Amino acid sequence: MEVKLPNVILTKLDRLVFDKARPYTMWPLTFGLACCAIEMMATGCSRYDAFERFGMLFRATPRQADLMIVAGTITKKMAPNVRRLYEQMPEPKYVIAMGECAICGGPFYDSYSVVNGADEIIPVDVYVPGCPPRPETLIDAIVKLQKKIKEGKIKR
Amino acid sequence: MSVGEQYITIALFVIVGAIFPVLTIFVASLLRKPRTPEPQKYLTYECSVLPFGPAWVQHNVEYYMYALLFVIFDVETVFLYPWAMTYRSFGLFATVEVIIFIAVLALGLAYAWKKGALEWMRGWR
Amino acid sequence: MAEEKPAKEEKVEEAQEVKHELLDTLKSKFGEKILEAKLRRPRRLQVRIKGEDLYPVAEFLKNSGFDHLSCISGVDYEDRIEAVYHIWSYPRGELMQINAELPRENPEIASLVPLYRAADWHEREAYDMVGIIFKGHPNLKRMLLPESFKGHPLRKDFKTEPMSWYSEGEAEMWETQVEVSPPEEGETETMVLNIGPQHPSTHGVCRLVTTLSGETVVKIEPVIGYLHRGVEKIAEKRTYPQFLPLTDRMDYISSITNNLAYVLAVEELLGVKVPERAEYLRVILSELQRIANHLMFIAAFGADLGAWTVMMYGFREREMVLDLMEQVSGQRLLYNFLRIGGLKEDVPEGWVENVRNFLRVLPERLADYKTYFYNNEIFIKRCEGVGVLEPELAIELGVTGPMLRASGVARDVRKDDPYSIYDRFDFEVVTEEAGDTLARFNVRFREIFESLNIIEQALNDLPEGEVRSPEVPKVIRPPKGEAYSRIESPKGELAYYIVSDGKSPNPYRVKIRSPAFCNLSAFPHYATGEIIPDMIVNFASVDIVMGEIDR
Amino acid sequence: MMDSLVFFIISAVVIAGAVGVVMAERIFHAVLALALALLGVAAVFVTLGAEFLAVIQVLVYAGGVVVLFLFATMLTKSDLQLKRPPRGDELAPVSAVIFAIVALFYVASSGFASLGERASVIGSVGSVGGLIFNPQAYVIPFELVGLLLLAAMVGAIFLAKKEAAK
Amino acid sequence: MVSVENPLIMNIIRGLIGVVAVILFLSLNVLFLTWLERKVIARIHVRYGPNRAGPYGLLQPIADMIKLLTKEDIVPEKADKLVYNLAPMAAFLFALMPAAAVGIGSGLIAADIGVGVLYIAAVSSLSTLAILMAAWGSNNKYSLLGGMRTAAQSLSYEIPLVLSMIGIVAIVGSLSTQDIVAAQSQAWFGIIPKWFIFYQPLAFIVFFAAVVAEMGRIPFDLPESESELVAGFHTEYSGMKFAMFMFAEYIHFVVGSALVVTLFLGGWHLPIISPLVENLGWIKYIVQAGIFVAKMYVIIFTLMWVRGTLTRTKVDHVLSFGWKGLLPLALANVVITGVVLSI
Amino acid sequence: MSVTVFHYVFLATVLFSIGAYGLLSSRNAVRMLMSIELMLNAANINLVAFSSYLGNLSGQAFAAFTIAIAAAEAGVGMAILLALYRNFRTVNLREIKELRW
Amino acid sequence: MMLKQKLKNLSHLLPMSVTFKHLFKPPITIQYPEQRDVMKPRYRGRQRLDVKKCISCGSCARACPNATIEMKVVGIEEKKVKDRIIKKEKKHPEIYLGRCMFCGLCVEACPTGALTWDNEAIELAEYSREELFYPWWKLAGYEREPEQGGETQ
Ligand code: SF4
Ligand code: SF4
Ligand code: SF4
Repeated sequence: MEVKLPNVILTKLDRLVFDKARPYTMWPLTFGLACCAIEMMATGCSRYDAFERFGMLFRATPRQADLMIVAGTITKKMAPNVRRLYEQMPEPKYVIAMGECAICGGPFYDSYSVVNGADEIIPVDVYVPGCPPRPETLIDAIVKLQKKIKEGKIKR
Repeated sequence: MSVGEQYITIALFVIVGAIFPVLTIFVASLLRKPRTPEPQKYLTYECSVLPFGPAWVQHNVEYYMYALLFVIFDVETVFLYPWAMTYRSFGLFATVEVIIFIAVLALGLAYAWKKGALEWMRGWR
Repeated sequence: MAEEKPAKEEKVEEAQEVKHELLDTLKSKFGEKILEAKLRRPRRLQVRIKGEDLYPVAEFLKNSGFDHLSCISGVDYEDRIEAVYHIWSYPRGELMQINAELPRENPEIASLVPLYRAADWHEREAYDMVGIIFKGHPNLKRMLLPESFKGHPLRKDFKTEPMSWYSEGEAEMWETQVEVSPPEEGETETMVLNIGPQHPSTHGVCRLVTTLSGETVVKIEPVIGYLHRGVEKIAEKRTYPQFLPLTDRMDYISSITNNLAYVLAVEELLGVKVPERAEYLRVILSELQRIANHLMFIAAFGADLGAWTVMMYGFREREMVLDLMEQVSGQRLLYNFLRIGGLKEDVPEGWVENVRNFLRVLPERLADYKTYFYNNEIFIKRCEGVGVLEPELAIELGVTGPMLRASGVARDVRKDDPYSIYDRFDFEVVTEEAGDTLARFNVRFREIFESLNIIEQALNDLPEGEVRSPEVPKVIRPPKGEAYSRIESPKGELAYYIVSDGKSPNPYRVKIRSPAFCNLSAFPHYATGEIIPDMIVNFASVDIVMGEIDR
Repeated sequence: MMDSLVFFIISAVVIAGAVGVVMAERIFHAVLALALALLGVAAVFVTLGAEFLAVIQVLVYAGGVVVLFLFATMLTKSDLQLKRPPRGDELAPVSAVIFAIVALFYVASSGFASLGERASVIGSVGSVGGLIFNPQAYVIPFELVGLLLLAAMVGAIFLAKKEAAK
Repeated sequence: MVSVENPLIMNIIRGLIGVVAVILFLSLNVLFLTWLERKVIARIHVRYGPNRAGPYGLLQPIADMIKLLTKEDIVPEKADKLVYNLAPMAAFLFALMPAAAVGIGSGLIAADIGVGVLYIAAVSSLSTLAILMAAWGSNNKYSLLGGMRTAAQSLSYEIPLVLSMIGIVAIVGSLSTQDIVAAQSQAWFGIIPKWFIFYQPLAFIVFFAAVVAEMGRIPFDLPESESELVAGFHTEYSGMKFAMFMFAEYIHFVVGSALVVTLFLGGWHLPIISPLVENLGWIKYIVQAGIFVAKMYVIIFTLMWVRGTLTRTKVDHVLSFGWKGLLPLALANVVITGVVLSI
Repeated sequence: MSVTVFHYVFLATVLFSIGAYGLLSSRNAVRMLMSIELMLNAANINLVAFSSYLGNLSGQAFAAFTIAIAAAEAGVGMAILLALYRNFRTVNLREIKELRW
Repeated sequence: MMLKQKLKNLSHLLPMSVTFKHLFKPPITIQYPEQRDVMKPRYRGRQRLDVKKCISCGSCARACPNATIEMKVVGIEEKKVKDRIIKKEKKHPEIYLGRCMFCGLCVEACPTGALTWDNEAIELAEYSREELFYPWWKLAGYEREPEQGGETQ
């Protein structure tokens, strides 16, 4: 099955159809690193219900996930694993860097064991400041990511 | 309708049921853009660490026990259905016959029970 | 206790005079070997010895009732290294601090693992962080950092590179591989199953390397350090108030208690008295935090059991607590609300009413939980008799908090070693006999009601007044000394050991004794022999938080 | 015409499956090939009007015995030990081939073809059951099968459970 | 109708119509179910559930489909490629096949074969094969452990499932689902329906439990015990192949509920209403299908509700419940039914 | 050309031969057992074919018994295999032979 | 005994009643982008700077544990203190929100109350790291950087 449609058509299809559907089914990976993960869970729970409302289902395996919410501190020990998880996700895939740790190391920016930002190891689409970001802020990031996808701005 | 005609439908089910997923997966493969190859993408997933040790290893015999019991009781049910369809013609005789049959196999079940073949392995070794 | 030490300086001198029979026996028994022995404050004893004398002293102490090894810390005093042992005695209700001095070049000391099994992980950590070599330790390997890491971060001469970019070469260094021993001949073959770091039920980035025979777990090896953020090192670069927000990020599910432990330690160093109102509010806040933590535990426990509904309900109830917290502090999770010498500010108007309202609503909601859990046969069956932890073993392994109480040991720092104003309240130490997963669940569930009870009492007595002590200087530079503050965090005994050198506005050394660390270290000892699903619920019942374990 | 076409397709499937059993490099593939062959045989039964047999062929063989084989393959790691079918002993396959040729010649020369058209008996559940439960027919074999199953169960449990006991 | 002389061609055309109708019916239901399930569970959680894609989030399943269709398909390099790729197809095929013999109205059935329910049992037992293939083919520890468990579970519940149907077969004297439903058309006093749930309550309990276990839903959702084994046997599957598994799972869900309705809840019969529409031509079929689907959704809703409530059981409990609980019950039911019927 | 019993017998013979080949050539015990299953199936095809063409259902009844017995045989065979594997860590019969006999 | 057992078994259905009850409760969800919770007055959304009150003391920068705040020189200020004119650099804090942990120490340290919390700011997510940098004029609520010419004499 090595037949491939020409890229032009695919890109068109992407713009016309798929990028309309994808924003509503970004399944995030069940993946929490630190404190931000707790807020991420809170965001998913009844009070905000951010994920289900937007059609997002948590999947435990990267193979079935589209969105990686880097929620927490990436330590250097964890960094190769984060990278691996990211690579194991099938494309198209998106990344939200949640919390200042994921943006730039946060309160631990001068530590010997913390990676200064998720974008040092994986490409990030949306940055959400906060320590931890409020659920609203995370939802805002999701909305902004949806917008980015809808506008076809995700390169890669 | 005769038997054969109905089985044609079944055959069609098999054919369509086999073709349908192939087709969709094929269509899906058409719709995929060529992607950036990433070195670790095709690694076996192992909770994000590098995979280690073989996955195809021996498991406990419990599973085999269940498969075995399944086969035996499967055979049993296979003989019970004819009974359910024909007990009318043979009446009590067939029923007694079947009850003996069930009893014999229930004996087997009891044996398996007692031997702990139905028990999940608790405590190692 | 905070309000007992208005004049700390004199008190220390007095304390040296005070006769304490245990210290006397120690002195007479070991003579010259005891460099110094004193009673720092009630329930705090301290002896100073040379490193080589540690084992006999510890053995003697163990025989005289010091049964709970609370913490082992290493402190690098540029001219020497000290291994500091904090041993609590459950029967005597006293804490012994042993400062064992070691030469800096070759910091070798006898391992205490034969005496206290709890010492295992503490010693590994001290080896990893400070480089103290514990002779006779069964498995002295690095635990938070990878084996190939160079240097010991908490040595004073360890240079942290300023924000090194992540490079591929480094990736290899940080990639830890657990060696898997080949299966022994003749035995049933084993398979190594790796649970975590990215796994829905490890509650963070903990990794359990389990060796399975069939589906039975024969060996568990927790691999931690995936969230090691080097907080103890960062502490040395921050001033005392600046470090406060970082303590929030240790046990991020119950950050108030972390704040509390830290400020208690600094206040002990400073010798300041906290205003009454602040003390009451601290108690109210930490009990609210306990409720939030336990609700979170219930939620996560439900999720591990596959009941997402429980998770949703748990979080819904927890939101009520978060709302209260947000009203006072302005944040939902990491509050940074306590201050050295009091609170950041007074609670807003109407907050007390809100709390009372909460006290009324929560029990109604919890009634649903009761119906839900205790009539749910599947739930009961999954938890009953799973992961039984014997009380003796629990004490030996340094388990604290609800885990310990679930094994039938009625020990609670709030009662045994009251801090803040906990001695003024009347509450029950919740215990269960069974020691299994269900018991641990029950203890936490019932503790919610105890906490409600304490809050109610505190609200009734809540005095008016200041919330921040005027004694605290603007630049906090405590006198030379050490402080060890133990509190009962929702997860168990939480302690901050702070050393001040008397000169700088930064702490000289901060060591955090986190309850989850010790509880997790006990986990492999009692969880083997179960099948995977049992192990998962059992693990969930430990209630760990990686931020606190890896620091 | 249609009949023979169907027959040949099904035969091809059965034989392909059978060849797969013998030739597949991995035992796991061989087991899957066996499943294919067995399902094909079930289809053969259908063409012969043996409805009941076809269904028990699927239920017992494809659903049960094959799973048993799969489990056994996994449990004994036999897949990892033998990758290719061995070619060591040439005598055995040669004799099998010789047997095949002889048998086929015999079949070809026999007069089975003279049986002509298929009688229109339907091996439905009821009709086969009518035979099994008929007091005049196969009652004794039926009960014997029950006993045999019991014996098999006991024996197999005894054999397989030994390990767990020790 | 087009008059084609050759009966064979007619048969094939009729069969094709049946296949297409069944696939359509299943697809629609599956799509709707994925939405409904999320909504119902969400309401139990006192939240909204999907409501962004389309009105009330109704387009959610479509969006999901499109996304999965365009997802990259990763085949791990260590996988046994052949088996790995065949498994999702096999899963779909074996899930689809039982649907051939389940009707939603008198005559509204794809293939009314003589071995009816036995055929359903036989074919659905093949799903175990697909699961084992996926588990083995992925060459992943979680998949393997999950697959073994799933296989053991569906094997264990297959037996009680098949046994519990014997009572009904004995009463009806036919294996065809059409005949079984027809046998439940009467009613006492015109109101209380003569459904087999009242004749065979024991069998109903056994069958219901077994069918839930076969579907792999909470409380028996070991196949997807994500808190233990990540995603069970389909851990390594992505994109469309994963979608196949999900599709198969939901087909099981639909067919399982349909079976419960057919066997125990009177199929498309409802007292009072059914007799009224008996002679109304095509309206009859619509009403029958409507009744059937409505009953099916009652079952489906119950299962969702259960899923929203209960916790997951443990593998050993599941298995011992099957062998020590349901199997003896089912055997007892057979014996009791036999004795009662033949006396 | 219509399908006669000859076709079925021919198919059965081929199947039986393949089974025999597998049984004789294989060293892996699992494969040997599978070959035996193939041979039994060949026999069943014959039974059913004759029963069908002769219009006598006895053949089918016996085929049903055969299937039952084959299942039992597979179960016991696998159990023996597992026992062998436990002792010798292999299911290669030749290796086992070398090891013990 | 039998009856009791049966009743006990029935109690296993109680959890079902709990969930059934909830099925008919109105959802508690706040549908965020459309609906919005009332923000708590003390909520620490993001810092806000009152330029008029800021006395360029730098206390905020010193208090920050993360070294998040930089003082940007925006001009020279002349002050008359006892008939002498003191020239002083006018500095305003600039905050890199990507590293701010919203601990509030800066606001607490500000002696004049120039730095306060904006409790309505929650839409903070951005597409790039750079956009998270809040120069003083952004903190002060200006659209863009004001001309500096007017301020220096
Ligand atoms: S950004 Fe803050 S809350 Fe989030 S992980 Fe980092 S420290 Fe924790
Ligand atoms: S809130 Fe805290 S981290 Fe942020 S700028 Fe102010 S002091 Fe710095
Ligand atoms: S904002 Fe406040 S603390 Fe910062 S420089 Fe201005 S006046 Fe000083």
